[in-house]
Amino acid sequence: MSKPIKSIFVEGAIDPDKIARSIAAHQSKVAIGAHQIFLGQVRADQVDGDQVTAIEYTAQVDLADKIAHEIKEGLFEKYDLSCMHIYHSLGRVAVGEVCFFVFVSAPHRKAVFQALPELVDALKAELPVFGKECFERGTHQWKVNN
Amino acid sequence: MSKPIKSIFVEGAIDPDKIARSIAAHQSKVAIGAHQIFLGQVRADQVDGDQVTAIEYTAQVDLADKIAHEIKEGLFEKYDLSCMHIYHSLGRVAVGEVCFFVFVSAPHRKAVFQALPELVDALKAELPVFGKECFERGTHQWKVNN
Amino acid sequence: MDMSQINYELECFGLLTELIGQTTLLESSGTLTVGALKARLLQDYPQLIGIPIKVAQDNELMGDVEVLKPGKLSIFPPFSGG
Amino acid sequence: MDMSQINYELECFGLLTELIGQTTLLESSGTLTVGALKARLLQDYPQLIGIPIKVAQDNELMGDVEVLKPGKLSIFPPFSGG
Repeated sequence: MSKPIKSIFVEGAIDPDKIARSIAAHQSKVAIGAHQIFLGQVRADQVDGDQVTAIEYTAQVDLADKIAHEIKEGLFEKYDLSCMHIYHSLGRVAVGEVCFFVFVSAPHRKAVFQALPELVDALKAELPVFGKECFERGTHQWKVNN
Repeated sequence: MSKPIKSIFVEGAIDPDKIARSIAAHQSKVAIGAHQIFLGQVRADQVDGDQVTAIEYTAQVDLADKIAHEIKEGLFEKYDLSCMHIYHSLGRVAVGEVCFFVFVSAPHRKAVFQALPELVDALKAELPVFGKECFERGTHQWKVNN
Repeated sequence: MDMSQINYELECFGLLTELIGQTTLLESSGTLTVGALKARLLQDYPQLIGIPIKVAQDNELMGDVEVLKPGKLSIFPPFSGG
Repeated sequence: MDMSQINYELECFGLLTELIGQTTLLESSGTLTVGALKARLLQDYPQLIGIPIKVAQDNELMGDVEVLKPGKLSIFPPFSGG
């Protein structure tokens, strides 16, 4: 029987304390020498004199979880990694808050240097997640990834 | 008058809560879209059947602080970064604890992907910091960076 | 001539919820490939022009030449997570 | 012939604290370049052979051809932070 896939989604913003707990939980894994963490934070972008105040995220959760799992499996094959954790917000995340938390650990730093940007880029490109940028004046636009 | 250089050194291990506080302190910086964090954790390396239990760090603190500052200035010139923070332990850090915390933030992720590995590699190569690996049986060896 | 009518229940995401609706029913006189479904959508909703669409069924993204079984589908505009 | 004696006070780091000591006084009949200091150290402490040494004075790392002022110096084995 294969391991059930853990969901990457959390409701609302990701609390810095969650990140601290996640780091602390790795202190018993004594083969690890290097951690690297990526955090996406909602930026107060200006568009035509109006300003983003929050992003509302929706997703096809089951498919996103499955694809995230496949991307992780691929990177475990490719690099010598100890663990990988991915968390993405659903719902409303205000400017300045964290909406995306990706955590990669390995015995040596070269592996995390290579794997983390690759993981972040793949997740942004391949997960069915949709960001709606909400503006101060009540309008919105759909986020476009570069 | 130039800004005084902030010391990168902290006594003993770096607490995950310090990392959480550092992340939380950036939530008011709303031009930031991406953070990347590197953490060095003391690894339980095996050498000839004996095992590392801690690393004791010493440094030429003033020179290390000055060089770290110069490396940061160089990266601020080179990439579009919002902030950079560096913390390194002095004294004893046990296996599983964090001894090195490097935090880079930018409006966009590409800049942190490039700057963080470059910053970490430069700090490891250029700072007069010395790690003494202490073994279970009471012996020690001096750490060698690759 | 095959007179059996096929129903596709489409769940829309992101921008498509505004251009099409949260869900919509699409009837066809036979099974459709993903490519044919996209052509039908563009005909029914001309405002979709220029928007690259992806289609998933049974928790799998489908290529344009694959045939869709009757039933539920998810349709996606470009992804923008992170 | 210059009879003035120069004193260098060396502060050692890392492995060098075990091979030389925490600090040591080095006397010379004239100022030394960094390269000449390294040669003197290797002569006085043959166990240093094969260990690349760096020298700093007044909070600056010094190149081999630079001349050291009398007084305090820091001497380093390879760095191993992080």
